[in-house]
Amino acid sequence: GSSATKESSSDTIQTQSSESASGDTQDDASAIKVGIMYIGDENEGYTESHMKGIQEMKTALGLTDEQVIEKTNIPEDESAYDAAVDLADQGCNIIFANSFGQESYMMQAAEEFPEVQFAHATGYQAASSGLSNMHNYFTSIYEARFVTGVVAGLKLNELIENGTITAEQAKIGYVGAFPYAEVVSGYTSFYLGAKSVCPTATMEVQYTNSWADMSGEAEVASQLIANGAKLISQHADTTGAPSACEQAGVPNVGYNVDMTSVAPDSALTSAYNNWAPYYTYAVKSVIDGTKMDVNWCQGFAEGAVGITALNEKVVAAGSAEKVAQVEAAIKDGSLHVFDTTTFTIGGKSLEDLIAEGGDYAKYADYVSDGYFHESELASSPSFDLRIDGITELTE
Amino acid sequence: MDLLLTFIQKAIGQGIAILFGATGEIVTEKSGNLNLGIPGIMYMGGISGLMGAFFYEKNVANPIPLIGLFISFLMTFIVSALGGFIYSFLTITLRANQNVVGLALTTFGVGFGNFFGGSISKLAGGVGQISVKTTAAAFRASVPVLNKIPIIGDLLFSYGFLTYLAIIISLSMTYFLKHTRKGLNLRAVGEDPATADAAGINVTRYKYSATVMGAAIAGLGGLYFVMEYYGGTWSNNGFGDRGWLAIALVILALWNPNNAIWGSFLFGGLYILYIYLPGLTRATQELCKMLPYLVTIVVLIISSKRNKHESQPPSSLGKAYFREER
Amino acid sequence: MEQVNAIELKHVTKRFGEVTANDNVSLTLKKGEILSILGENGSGKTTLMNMLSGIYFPDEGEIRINGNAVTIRSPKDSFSLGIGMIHQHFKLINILTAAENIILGLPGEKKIKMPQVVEEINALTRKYGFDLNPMQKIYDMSVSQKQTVEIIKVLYRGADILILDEPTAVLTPHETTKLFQVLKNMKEDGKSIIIITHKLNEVLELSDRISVLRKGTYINTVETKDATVESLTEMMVGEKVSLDIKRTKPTNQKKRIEVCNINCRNKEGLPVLTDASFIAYSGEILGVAGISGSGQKELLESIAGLQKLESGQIFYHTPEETIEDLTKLSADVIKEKGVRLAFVPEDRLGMGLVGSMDLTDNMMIRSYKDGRSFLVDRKKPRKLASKIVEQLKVVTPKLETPVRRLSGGNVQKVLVGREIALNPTVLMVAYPVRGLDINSSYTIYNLLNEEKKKGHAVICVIEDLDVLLELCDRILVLNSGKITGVVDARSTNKEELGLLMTGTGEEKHKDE
Amino acid sequence: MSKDIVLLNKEPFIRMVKRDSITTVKAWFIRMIAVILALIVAALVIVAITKQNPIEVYLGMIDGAVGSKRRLWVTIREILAMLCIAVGLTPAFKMKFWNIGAEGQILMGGTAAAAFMIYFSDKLPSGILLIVIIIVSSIAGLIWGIIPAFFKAYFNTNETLFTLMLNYVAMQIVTFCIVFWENPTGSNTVGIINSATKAGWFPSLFGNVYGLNVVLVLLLTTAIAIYMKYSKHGYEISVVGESEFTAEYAGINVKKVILRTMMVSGAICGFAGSLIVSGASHTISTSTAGGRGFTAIIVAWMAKFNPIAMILVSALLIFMQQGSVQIATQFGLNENASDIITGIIIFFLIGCEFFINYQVELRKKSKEGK
Ligand SMILES: Nc1ncnc2c1ncn2[C@@H]1O[C@H](COP(=O)(O)OP(=O)(O)OP(=O)(O)O)[C@@H](O)[C@H]1O
Ligand SMILES: Nc1ncnc2c1ncn2[C@@H]1O[C@H](COP(=O)(O)OP(=O)(O)OP(=O)(O)O)[C@@H](O)[C@H]1O
Ligand SMILES: [Mg+2]
Ligand SMILES: [Mg+2]
Repeated sequence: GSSATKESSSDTIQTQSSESASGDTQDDASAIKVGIMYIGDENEGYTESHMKGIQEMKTALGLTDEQVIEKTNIPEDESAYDAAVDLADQGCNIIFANSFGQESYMMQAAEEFPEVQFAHATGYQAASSGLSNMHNYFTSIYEARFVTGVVAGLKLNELIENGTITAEQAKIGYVGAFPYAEVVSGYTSFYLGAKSVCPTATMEVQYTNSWADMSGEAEVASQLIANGAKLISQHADTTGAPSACEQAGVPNVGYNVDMTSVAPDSALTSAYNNWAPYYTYAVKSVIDGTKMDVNWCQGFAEGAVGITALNEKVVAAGSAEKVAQVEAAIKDGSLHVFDTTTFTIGGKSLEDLIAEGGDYAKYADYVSDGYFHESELASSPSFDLRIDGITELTE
Repeated sequence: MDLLLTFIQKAIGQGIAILFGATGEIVTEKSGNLNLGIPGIMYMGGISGLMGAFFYEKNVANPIPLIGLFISFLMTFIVSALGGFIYSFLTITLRANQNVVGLALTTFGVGFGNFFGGSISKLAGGVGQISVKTTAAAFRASVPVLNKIPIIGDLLFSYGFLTYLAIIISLSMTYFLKHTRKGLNLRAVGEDPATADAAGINVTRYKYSATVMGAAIAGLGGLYFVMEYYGGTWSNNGFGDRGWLAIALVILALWNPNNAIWGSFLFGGLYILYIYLPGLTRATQELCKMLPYLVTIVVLIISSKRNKHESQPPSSLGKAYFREER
Repeated sequence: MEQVNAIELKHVTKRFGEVTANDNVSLTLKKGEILSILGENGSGKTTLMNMLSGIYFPDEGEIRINGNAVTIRSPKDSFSLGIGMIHQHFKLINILTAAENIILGLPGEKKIKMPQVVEEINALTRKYGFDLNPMQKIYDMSVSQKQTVEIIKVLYRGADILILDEPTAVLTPHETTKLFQVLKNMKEDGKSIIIITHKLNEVLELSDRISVLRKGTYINTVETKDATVESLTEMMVGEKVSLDIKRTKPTNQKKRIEVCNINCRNKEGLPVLTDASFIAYSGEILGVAGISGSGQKELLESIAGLQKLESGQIFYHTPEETIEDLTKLSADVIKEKGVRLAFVPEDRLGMGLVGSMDLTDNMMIRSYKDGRSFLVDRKKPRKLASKIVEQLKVVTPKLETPVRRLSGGNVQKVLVGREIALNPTVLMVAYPVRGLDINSSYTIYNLLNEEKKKGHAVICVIEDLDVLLELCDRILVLNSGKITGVVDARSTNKEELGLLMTGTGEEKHKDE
Repeated sequence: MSKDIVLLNKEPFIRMVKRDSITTVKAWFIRMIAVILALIVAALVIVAITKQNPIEVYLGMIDGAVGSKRRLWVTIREILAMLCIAVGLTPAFKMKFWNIGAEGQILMGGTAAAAFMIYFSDKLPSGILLIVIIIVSSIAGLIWGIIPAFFKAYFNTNETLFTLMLNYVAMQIVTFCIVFWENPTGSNTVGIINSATKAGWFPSLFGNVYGLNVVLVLLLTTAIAIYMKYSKHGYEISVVGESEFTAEYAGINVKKVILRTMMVSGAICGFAGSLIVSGASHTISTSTAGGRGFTAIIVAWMAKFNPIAMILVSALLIFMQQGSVQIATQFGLNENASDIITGIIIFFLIGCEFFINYQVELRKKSKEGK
């Protein structure tokens, strides 16, 4: 294996990474080809994090530049299919795609190339597709969001303690992209984190109807602040919200990237995904010829999610300790983010509602042992319940 | 109350970028050039101002806000003027079709903005990591003392200098067009270049100056957006379709920069209204986002029914001029 | 001290592609004289003058102004040499006021001091005897007012050499007289003047000397006192031509067009025709006289179905003696009814023809709808085009040339030729010889006479009263949209027509 | 005479003289030179901003656009869509109706196509469904075209801005519809419509998925070429475009022609919507039109409305676009770089028309005696 990697490393910038990784590469690692198509490019936080993951995978498995073909800015239409089959045509053994809307096109390609593995992030149809070469993957980002929620809650507590706001005024504003499970699960976990330390916290959610509308996110943040929000968080991809918060002097929690560069005096921390574990795992499975998970979802324990460095200038005292404690609890399984005792829906517990039947019956599979088993049945988030304490401003 | 105040503030904030664009386009159109490249030029202006500030802050240990401000302002001015120059060269000297050149320039300009936006993003260490804090703070600095007055301070004095500059430029452009010889000559060029030519006006020079100047002014809209509105960062396509709205505003304003001022605030307000109207669903929000466009259409129709000589576009708008042509 | 000339052109040549518009032309304008330049359409008069005004740049030759050799690269250079040109087509900005037009492009203080400008303009108008409101917008002005603005514009710039290109083409006789008085005043004032016109009587009346161009070359210069209409025409054309209109007696007259009490308004909502009624007969030429803007255009357009009527009726009496009601029918419906109406509008390239299309496609304007086919037939129109080119001696490089490139006279021939080819029972023509040289004018008059002889009804608007009196059988006079009389052309005279045209109410109307 | 005389002895340094005519060969030669110059300038830009070897970059583009059979067909598919829209714009532009609303007309056509695919897949047999889809998408585009035409005809409303604004209105309508069609709820993605049944999809023709696209678009192009050049309607359009007064004089019902022409133009653009939705993407989103409506204006214009030239120009632009995907992958040059390069090429191509129409004359030293 090492000889192959050395050969190919001669003409590229890849030198140091291939060398460092040459230790545990399999013999046929040099024969493999990996393709990935991104919804955006390096200028967009979500895609950038995937790119980092791919880069780390390359390093870890000692792949050369030629072995990884990256396609950027692939929209969620026939171009996704074109890109996927083009990657397959070029001899890729495994092909990744990172955006929700590309899933059906991936499946179309997967059907055409049964010998190639197709893995799709955020999607949910692999299991039901009947295609053995179709896979879904995602991270347990809700865990990281819960932790950032804790940081936010502590900040609210600080504001209450120093008399800036009253306990009743502890309102969080949340800038969401679209009202589906991925976002709902995200903001709920964030809220539960905040509430776990600041019990009076409430939250308002406003949607931008876009994944990356910088101005829209900034405007929604401003509106939430004008509406009384004392802290802002987001599940959308740009720095719009933090930038508006910086101007208004409102603490905020970001997503994907460290926001301290645009909001040095107001950003607390951000939740982020680390895709390297999955990409390494998936590509290694192909190299080894082992079977890949149809659904893959991992969190803190495996290093697939995390939070960026706390902005000491802004976070409440003692945040770091509390964060360490919560992270540990999540890792060892003693803390479940969607603990059904921590929230109610219309004043009732989720278990009660399920028992009542009706619309809630479908959640029966997810709830056991006192918590909602997020991302366990499928890799993509499935928690889409609207719990008490959170108001969606968009109806 | 807070909501209303924020709404007005933000409407103005949204409006100013459009106002720069519209004022620049009015000046341009007064010379008979319909520059559909303005949306692209605004991207070019935005990114070059940001780049100027970025490299300044990156290479200097203790950046001085005013210098950063000056550099970025100058960069924007030069690069957007350059965009205007490309347009002018092609349409005035080479007499190419204005619509095609404009559209191509918009493609080029948006590509230019996003390309370099991406590049400096990379240099800065990743997405959202561009920050020209020092310079942006200078752009965002509001009027001291006065901004502390409750309500009035928020409403009138909470903006950076570009906001006031936009209004000053619009007011002085109106004055320029109405009361000065050069303004009169410019209007003549836009109405009928052959006549202006026969009157001894250097048509080419006027067309060039107005178009280049108009582009430079419009480019400031991009700078405003990047610096004052976003606080010194970049997002690809982050400027959206505001450049097109700026062109629409020209008509709404009946080619009078003074009208563009309130028009831009109206557009700004309509642009974000959906966020402030309570009780909207996602679907109705989307309908609400149509408002700026629908309002433009309605105004277009109304103004076309009122067939006043003075509210018509410059009559040579869109046509190339060649002295020896008949 | 030797007397220097105001302008000396030496061996000037100007080409446009294949066309040599001026070929080695040398010409002199003395100080303080009025020089007429004569020539057929397309003989290069305008081109020559445009080289003095900086619109064109000569390919070869030398220009001397006041004895000094100069290079004129732009109108600005021309101004600074004291040359002022009043162009064949007005160069005024419609939405600006007279004063704004006058100071256009001039240096001066950055801010315009309008009251001061107005005072200066008033001083000029008083000096030369003009009548002008400097604050009036051009779009509100009549043709003669616009021309006044043009002249003042030149004077305001301090020009002492004036060039007027066909200034009288659109003026009434009365206005022409006024203009000539002004020009004479200027000459007294020491100014040198060049005037281009096709009206030979004006030439003889006004100028000191006359220069003649033919097909781009300089022919000769004569003293006015030695010249006659015949000698000048011969110089222009290069051969003797007879300038008679052979008017025949109308025969077998029948009602053709009957107009009853029509009213209509213009775009601004002002009435342009009031209760107009008349009858046009077959086999006669009915002339329409009136100062410009009295409703001539609207009268013809109403009949042609191009003008919205407020009230009134228009009937067409067919040769088969049936009656068609044309009231409120549009042009296409009239045509579909089989009414053979031909119309040569005033605006040749803006209405009668499409400038950018070639001769063939322009022929089709009237006939493209013929036949059931979805596709057009270009064979017949092409044949027609070449027939017209041949019969009317249209000067054109080829049939595929866009008509915009043809000279005014040739454009008019193409247009009239096409309309006559419709074999119409009613032919309406507006200003058929405006801007045409004398030779082409007579060609057109003869065509009209031939139509009349064929027994068709001809209605023509002509501004030249002499021609009206010579050409027409009856003359209808319009004054401010009202028909003030229909007189017999053989028994009336210019004075009577002039009275009918102006009437007593005229001044009042103008002031409103 | 007190006036000071200005002596001007300098002849202008360069002068433009209109050419009478130019041979086709010479004209194409000039265009060729323009393309080559553009490629050289673009190469300099590439070197300046990316330090890549421009030849390799260009080879990468070629590979990306036509490097495999599949890529070739994708490129052809995109050329066809572009051509279709440019053809659709032609009648409007010939009439001097500045329809920059193709984007919206495509979106409306696409939306109609998607709606019928969604709601009628089980109600109509697939052949009929396809025909219905083509018809309704054309009608949707037609409606989007006739609205500004109506106001232009009756109120002389500026159509450039009207159509531009309608683009955004259409965009919002699409977003609005997506709220109802998205799957799963809230995700903003419609996904492949009828992926199992393929109802409403363009069927394969001659063994090629895009065979029908080729046939339909080429038929349409031919039809419009004939329509414009040889039909009475085409003649009317030219006359109205040149002068409304002449048109009225010629007995042309100008309002009718404006409405009819925009119906044709809008309908073709609407059909392009179904070409994209039913014939390629099988989904609907706000990027369904993807700026094609604007690019097509450049295509139609640069081709001077000549259908053959339109094929060439759209091929060139699409080639750049498809090639850029590859160079982004290969050289890490992001796609925006291709916008810059495309912009440069267009600038040169537009600019070179000047040298086809005019001759530049430098100052002649020999004459001018003084
Ligand atoms: N802009 C132009 N481009 C090309 N050729 C021109 C242009 N202007 C004039 N010509 C050519 O120059 C010749 C002279 O035209 P010019 O306008 O000087 O004639 P003219 O004597 O003024 O005629 P008229 O009595 O009808 O006014 C014409 O034959 C025409 O071919
Ligand atoms: N742009 C042009 N290109 C080519 N030839 C032209 C052009 N303009 C004018 N000409 C030529 O110039 C000649 C005369 O043109 P011009 O329009 O000056 O005639 P004209 O008699 O003065 O018309 P009018 O009196 O109506 O102004 C024509 O023979 C025509 O071929
Ligand atoms: Mg002339
Ligand atoms: Mg002439």
